[in-house]
Amino acid sequence: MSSMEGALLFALIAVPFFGALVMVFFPADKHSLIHWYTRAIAFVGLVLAVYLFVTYDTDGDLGKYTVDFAWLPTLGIRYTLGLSGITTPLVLLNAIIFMAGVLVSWNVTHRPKDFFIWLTLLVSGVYGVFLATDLFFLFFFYELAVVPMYLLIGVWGSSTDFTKMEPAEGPGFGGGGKFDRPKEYGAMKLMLYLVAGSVLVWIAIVAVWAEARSATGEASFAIASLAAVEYSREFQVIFYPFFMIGFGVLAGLWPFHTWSPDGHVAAPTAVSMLHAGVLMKLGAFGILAVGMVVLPEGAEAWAPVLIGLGTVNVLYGAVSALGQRDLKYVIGYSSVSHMGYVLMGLGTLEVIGLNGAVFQMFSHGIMTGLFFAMVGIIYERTHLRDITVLEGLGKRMGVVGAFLAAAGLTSLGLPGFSSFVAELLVFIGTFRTYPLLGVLAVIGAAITAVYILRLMAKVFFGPISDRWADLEDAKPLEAAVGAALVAVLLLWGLYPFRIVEIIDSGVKPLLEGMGIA
Amino acid sequence: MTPDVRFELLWPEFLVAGLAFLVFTLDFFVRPARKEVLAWVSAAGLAVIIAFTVPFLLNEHDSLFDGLYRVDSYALFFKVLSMGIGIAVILGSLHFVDRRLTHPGEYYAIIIVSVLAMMMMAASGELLTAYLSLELLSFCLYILSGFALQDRRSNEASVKYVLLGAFSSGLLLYGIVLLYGALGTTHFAGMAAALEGTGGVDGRLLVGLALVVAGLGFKLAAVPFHMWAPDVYQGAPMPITAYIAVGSKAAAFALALRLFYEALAPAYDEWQLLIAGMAALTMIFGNVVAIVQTNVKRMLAYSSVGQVGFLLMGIAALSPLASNALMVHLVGYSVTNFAVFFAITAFYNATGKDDIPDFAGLAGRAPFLAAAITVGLFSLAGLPFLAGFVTKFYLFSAAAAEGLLWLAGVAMVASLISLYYYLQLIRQMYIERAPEDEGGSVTVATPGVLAAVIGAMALGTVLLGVYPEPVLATIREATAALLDTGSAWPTLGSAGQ
Amino acid sequence: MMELAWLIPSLPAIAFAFMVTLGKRLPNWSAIAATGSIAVSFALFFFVFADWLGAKSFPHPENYTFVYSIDWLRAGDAILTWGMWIDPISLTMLGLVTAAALGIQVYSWSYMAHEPRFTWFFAVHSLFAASMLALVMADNLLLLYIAWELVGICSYLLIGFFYDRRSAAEAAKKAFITTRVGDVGLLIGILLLFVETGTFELSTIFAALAAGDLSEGIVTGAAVLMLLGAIGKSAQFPFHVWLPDAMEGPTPVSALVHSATMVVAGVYLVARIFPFFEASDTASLVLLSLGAVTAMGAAAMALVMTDIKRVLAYSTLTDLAFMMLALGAGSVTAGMFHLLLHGFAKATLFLGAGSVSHGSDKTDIRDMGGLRRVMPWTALAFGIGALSLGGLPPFGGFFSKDEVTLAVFLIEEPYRWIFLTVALTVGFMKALYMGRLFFSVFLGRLKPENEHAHEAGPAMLAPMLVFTTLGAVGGLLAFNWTDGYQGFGYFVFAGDHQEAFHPNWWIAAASAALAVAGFGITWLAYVTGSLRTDSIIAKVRPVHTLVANKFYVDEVYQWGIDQVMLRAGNAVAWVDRAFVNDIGVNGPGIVTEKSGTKLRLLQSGKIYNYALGMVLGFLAVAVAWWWAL
Amino acid sequence: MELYHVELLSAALFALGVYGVLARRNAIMILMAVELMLNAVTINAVAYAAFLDPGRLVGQVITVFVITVAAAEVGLAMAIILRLYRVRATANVDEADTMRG
Amino acid sequence: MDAQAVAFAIVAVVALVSGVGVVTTRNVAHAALFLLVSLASVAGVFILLVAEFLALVQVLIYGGAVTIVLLFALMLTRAEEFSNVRSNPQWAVAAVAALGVFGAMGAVILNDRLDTQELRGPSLQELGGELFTNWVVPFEIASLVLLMALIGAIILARASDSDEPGSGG
Repeated sequence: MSSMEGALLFALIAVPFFGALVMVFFPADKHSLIHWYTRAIAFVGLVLAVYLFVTYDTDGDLGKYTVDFAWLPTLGIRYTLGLSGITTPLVLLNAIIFMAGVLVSWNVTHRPKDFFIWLTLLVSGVYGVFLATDLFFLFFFYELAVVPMYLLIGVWGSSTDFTKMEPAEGPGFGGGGKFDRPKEYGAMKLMLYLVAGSVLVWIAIVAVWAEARSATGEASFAIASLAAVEYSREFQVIFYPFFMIGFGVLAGLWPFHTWSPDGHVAAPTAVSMLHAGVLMKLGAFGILAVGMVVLPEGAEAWAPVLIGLGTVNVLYGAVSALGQRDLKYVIGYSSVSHMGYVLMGLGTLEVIGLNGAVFQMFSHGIMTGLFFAMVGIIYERTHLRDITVLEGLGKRMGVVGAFLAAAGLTSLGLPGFSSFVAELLVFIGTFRTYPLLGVLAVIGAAITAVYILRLMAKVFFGPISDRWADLEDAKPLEAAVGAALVAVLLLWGLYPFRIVEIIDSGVKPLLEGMGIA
Repeated sequence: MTPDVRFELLWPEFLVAGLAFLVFTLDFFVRPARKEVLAWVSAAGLAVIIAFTVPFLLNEHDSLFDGLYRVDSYALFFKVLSMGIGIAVILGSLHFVDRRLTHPGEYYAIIIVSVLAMMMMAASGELLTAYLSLELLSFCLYILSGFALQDRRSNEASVKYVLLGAFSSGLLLYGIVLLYGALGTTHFAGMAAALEGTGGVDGRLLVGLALVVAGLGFKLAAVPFHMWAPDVYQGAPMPITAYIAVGSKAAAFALALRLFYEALAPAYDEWQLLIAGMAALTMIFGNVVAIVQTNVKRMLAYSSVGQVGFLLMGIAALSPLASNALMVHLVGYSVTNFAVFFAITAFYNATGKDDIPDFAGLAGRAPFLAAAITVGLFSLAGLPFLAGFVTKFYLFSAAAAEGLLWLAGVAMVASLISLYYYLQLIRQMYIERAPEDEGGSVTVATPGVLAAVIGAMALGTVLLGVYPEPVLATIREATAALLDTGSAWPTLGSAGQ
Repeated sequence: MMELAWLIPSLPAIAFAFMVTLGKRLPNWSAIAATGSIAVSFALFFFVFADWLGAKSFPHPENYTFVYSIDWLRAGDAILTWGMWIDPISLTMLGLVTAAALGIQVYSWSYMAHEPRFTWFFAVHSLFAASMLALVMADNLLLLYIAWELVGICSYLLIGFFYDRRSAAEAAKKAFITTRVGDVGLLIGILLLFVETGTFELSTIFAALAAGDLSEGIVTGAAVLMLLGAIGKSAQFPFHVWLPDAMEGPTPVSALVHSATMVVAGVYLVARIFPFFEASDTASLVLLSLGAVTAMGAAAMALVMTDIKRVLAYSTLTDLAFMMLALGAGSVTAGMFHLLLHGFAKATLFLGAGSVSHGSDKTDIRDMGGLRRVMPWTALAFGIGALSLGGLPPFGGFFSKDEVTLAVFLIEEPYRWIFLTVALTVGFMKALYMGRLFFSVFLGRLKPENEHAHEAGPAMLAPMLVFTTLGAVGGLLAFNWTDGYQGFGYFVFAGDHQEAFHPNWWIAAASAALAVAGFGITWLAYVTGSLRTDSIIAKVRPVHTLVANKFYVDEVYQWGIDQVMLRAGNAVAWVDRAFVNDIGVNGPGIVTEKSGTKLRLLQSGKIYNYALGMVLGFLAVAVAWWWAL
Repeated sequence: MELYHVELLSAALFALGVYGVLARRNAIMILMAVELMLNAVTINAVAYAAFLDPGRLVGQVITVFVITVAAAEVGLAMAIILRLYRVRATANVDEADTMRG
Repeated sequence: MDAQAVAFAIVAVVALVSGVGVVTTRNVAHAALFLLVSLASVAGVFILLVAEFLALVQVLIYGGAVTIVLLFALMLTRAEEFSNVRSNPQWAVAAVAALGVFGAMGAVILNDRLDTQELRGPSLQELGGELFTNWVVPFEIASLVLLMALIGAIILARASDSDEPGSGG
């Protein structure tokens, strides 16, 4: 902890982590205290993240952003934290979504203490993954970020029972069939799937570590030193898929994506936000910051597969979203589709594509957070998420509708919102490497327009039924959250210079390290 | 015939034996209502002996009786661990004994004797001594598992345990004798030397080894020698289940590790794959069958069968790193399992139920117990901030470093499976609601002592997960001792590469 | 003043931001902010225009000027900038857009006065103006695309202004999605050019094109792909279906967005990237063909529609196709000129139509007639606009139509006569439907139920009359009036052929005659009643049905969406559940659990079975070793 | 009498014991079969001591301990089997199978 | 074939035959008696292997203690149940497995013949000295084992009032 920035990194993880531990001792019935306490934690994180983002030194030395502590020397494990151009926006993303998630969770009254403890722990895990530069700790935090999900969904989530839905009319809304999806199923599947992914990652980590140890005679889990080792091409080609698929599971890589819609649907609002908004990014981040960095040749060999699967993600997710009738499923599949752009960007192994991928992580995170926040409000007010039943809500919930529309427009790549810039960069990268897939990706964006507009037209437009006469629009707090998220989307949609500059400063050395740029 | 035997180095053993006799004797003088004094005496006695033993044997390094009995830091580590386990079990069973068992004096005394047996298993440097210690431990456990005299299941457990135990000791002894025939000695060091000397591999050696593996496998509960375990775990009184799961296993691994390290290391190539295969089979079988269990004890029994598979990796890899890993995993496993088992004991004490659905809504009825069980189960599944994460990571890395990456892969998949059934229990506790009738809404009270033990174990689980280095430093010392004596194995650390 | 050109789009944008954030608090200020900002922009346009005319040193022959450029984004080797590009084409558009936007906003003050979402209307209107202005001034394809999408979304929001009407919601959706399909092509084309040239800058791309750095395939490909975007936005066949439905929006929106300005963005885009069409005959031919098909089809549909705004919408389609024809024929001048005059005339007509439905609460022309008695000013304006668009001399529309026809006449063989025939036929049909519309609405007998209808107020009439005037006299712009200007042909041109207005008298005479004939026939049919339309329709019943059903294109699309897209969505969603999830994901879990159920049977509870297990285990080890050795 | 004769005898007895454990259902009979196995062990131990071990002692020592343990084992096992009989009125091990699966 | 071999053959056959009797008879008491015979023959083998002391121990402890404990147990329980005990259903598999065990061991024994030394046993003194010096720790452990067995047997077998056959909960 040589400098203030180092201390800030440390605090970024420690504040939510110890904050959660301290919360254990709070009286469980002091709801207001618990809410405000968690908000304070989130706010501290937000302040730190904003500070780090604003003052980030794109061409200075990164040494000042480090923490280093020998934790388990036998295996070469050190508790090291660092910040790079890639992680800076992601840390900010996490801080923003956490803050927003906590704020929209004002209505959590069922055991709020436990809820916020788990939520806060999860967030500290996410910070940890972004900041850790030691593979062990990266994995450690990765798991920490996954585990609380089970209870968060299982206890505070909601079940979907299509069999109980009113009969659908018109084409396009029978989608999904008669599938009973209790929240326990979603929670269990999500948990097992993500841990299954992390098992693959774990195998690869251990393999790389052992290989490096036998090559250099020195045990180390530091990503930098692992990356410095020259692994045989064969080894890289064998073990890169472990990283790619293992992390890819969390990123919603097709065909390992199905946990994501089910999980999102079952999860409570704040968890959906964090999960789709931040956690899925961990997967993509892992592929980038671990897989590609450590095993560059493997990454090159597998890049066509990654970008191909990413394209499948884009199209498959979008087309699947067309066939859904549950609001959250639409958004869940849209996340699958949008993560496809991230994966495509990663698969380009090209500077602009990678920039786009990272920016898309950020941008999709904010956007999907906004989505889930608004859908959560609708569900809270109507106790319905069935598109075929909801109609004309715009009359009563204009503000919610406006924010949902903003998220939807972001999602379909409307210029002015940051996703457009991100997707544009991904497209450029893809066109430079695999133009045909680029064309498919652009078409995917058009399909997105179809399902988003269908959703808007169904749910918010049209005549309103008497059933919703007393529907309440967004509360000021909720509206403020929505406005803040939209503002972020607009800010970097209209003028992305700074954030892309930061990302670029992280991507370039990464590619140089891989011997590509 | 044996000059200069430093008998004083056996003081700890003598003290423990003396403590056992003291408790036996005291039993006659303590009024039935105040039998818990015996538990306190036992626990305090063991604590005092630990306090005495550690400074007394620190840095001692000696082989008594020609290597028959070892006094080294490896043995010291397991002595302390055994006594610690003993203390935990004694305190953890205090209330259980009070409410559900007779003969408390004998109960505690037998536990102390079994602790002694465990201590000697880790210190044995010779097959027969090891066998006798093991048999002593087994005898104690046969008795203890049948200690709930009026309980059909407890009796069934002890019948199965004793008959299969006798059978397995027949196998083990035959194996020992065959090894004796093939190598001419039963001393570990001598065996290693003889193994190095022989060019070809004698058939008796292999059959003997197979029988020894079978006999030890029984003790370790490794597939396919594990079959007694679920039944005995389920039937035995709850604290004894914990004790069998933790203590007996720790001691058996202490013995097995020393045996494989000091005696059988030269034949590494012969048995590595065997042990690795057994490890894989064990972890898959244990975890897969655990999925379909409905009784908590039985589920945990299969889970601990699965855990044996992980631990066997440490033997299969056989490197200093792997030994460290095995030992640290053993420590983590002990602490974690105690946390879970004692929490379940507390639940059982209060409700008399031990089926998984009975735990519905426990988070509301007994948040502390639910939290402890959750911590323990998550640790067993290898989730971060808990002992299981670090120790598994260590263990799997060590296995991978010796070229057993495939085994590490199987182990990781097995831990994934284990997560599933652990989550089933967690789901009952946190997500399901307590049944309205049948006193489901009654809060589960945990007596102070038991709560303290559970708390300590859960805390230990967390501490080990957060900062394992101090424990590891100790373990490195202990392994170093193993390496010194196992000098017949010069190429350690590079095996398998 | 040219340095301040960036203010032109920025002012309405600021007004938009103001209204969205503070509009609810300051409702009275929103219309003022909107109109004020666009008024200032309009004023700025004159300064910029004057600057342009005065700047003798502007770099001929490239004929463009950068005014301002900032770094917008840097990633890797890509540096994306935002800048303004001022040239005659964009100046023409600037003038049209600012003028139309200002006039229509003034009109809306009164027309929209009773709408509860008045502020929202003005906000989106301002955003539309801002993005449309940015679109026409963009110096690079990316910025153009951004603005392009923004006008699209504004159009979506404005069509869906009455969002609680199901039809409006559907129309908005349809408009956005249809244009979006075209935009896919546009974006792909832009990206293709970026990959080839490494930049979005128009000047650099044109330089590369001129230098021959781009292969013919790329040029044609990029041109056709971007053309997809253009025909989407300009509602050319096969993307024309959205525009008539877009009339669900408030009438000022139809006037501004869906006739005068936004829909001509496609034409503008083609004019902007005209060098590509110059360089590629194939692309030009595609453009011509699409224009011809759309012109014929749309004109036919305009003849049979009965909703006043829908007739106007189809007439818009026809005119847009006419502009496309001109561009395809290689005459940017003609295209832009028609664009400008059509804009004025169509604004007049839409505002007139709005005034009619405002005053009479009717939209079906069969319910109208003789309205000139109650709405004389509207009738005057509408009449001049209709005559102008119908191509009757001396109104502006005649000049521009003539220019277009002339341009088509100059096409090289073998297509010359085909397209000339199309142009002349369409010219005739334009007169027909314009005559039909005007005569059946304003002339003839006033129906009793329409007697209460009233003339619009001054705020509505004033802009209408201004546009009427502009449309009527706009044809004069073709001529050389001042030193710096030298006529529209000198002002707006592409390639090297600046040209003055030089009518071909034969063509002019022919088209004038056709126009007169058209109006004459409709006079007979709708005013004197001596020509029975019913009997004509009866004679061509199948054709009429086909046309009245809009050639069943909507049905085909609907079928495609319902039966193909949504079925695909359902199918994929089902596959995702049934296969990927239930087999791929749950499968391993079920297998594991099943094997657990089977394996537990081994655990029989009987001691001798357990012992057998141990012995078998031992034997397995022994046998394995036996094999190994 | 060669060593392998004795070894074969031992192996045969051991196999018989194994068979007994595997094939019988009465707990006491299983116990007796185990005794046969232990006898096989002692025969082998004594034979190795006599034929192979230069010190000739270890095998005999083993035998002493094995016999001791065997005796103790019988005693303890009998007590437990008695208990089984008391609670279930049978000594058949396959009737004590409430715990399985 | 010398006398020693003949003697060995006899005791071996007796040991095996009675061993077969132990594992096949249906009567527990008969099995116990067969076991006694088998143990005695093993004692004979010990004598042939020059381990007279062990033979004595064998007869005394096994022949005495073990058998008596067994018969005592039989007397305690109602013997009629014990007179007709069938083998369990898996006896055929068991036979194959046992044959397998014997086969494996026999193959090893016959395959790897070990070099043997002159047949001779240690003196009783030597054995005693060894037991109480080098093997004192195991000896102590063994005594603890016995003690545990004793205590365990007392605890587990001691009848209490509620202990009727089949009364367990």
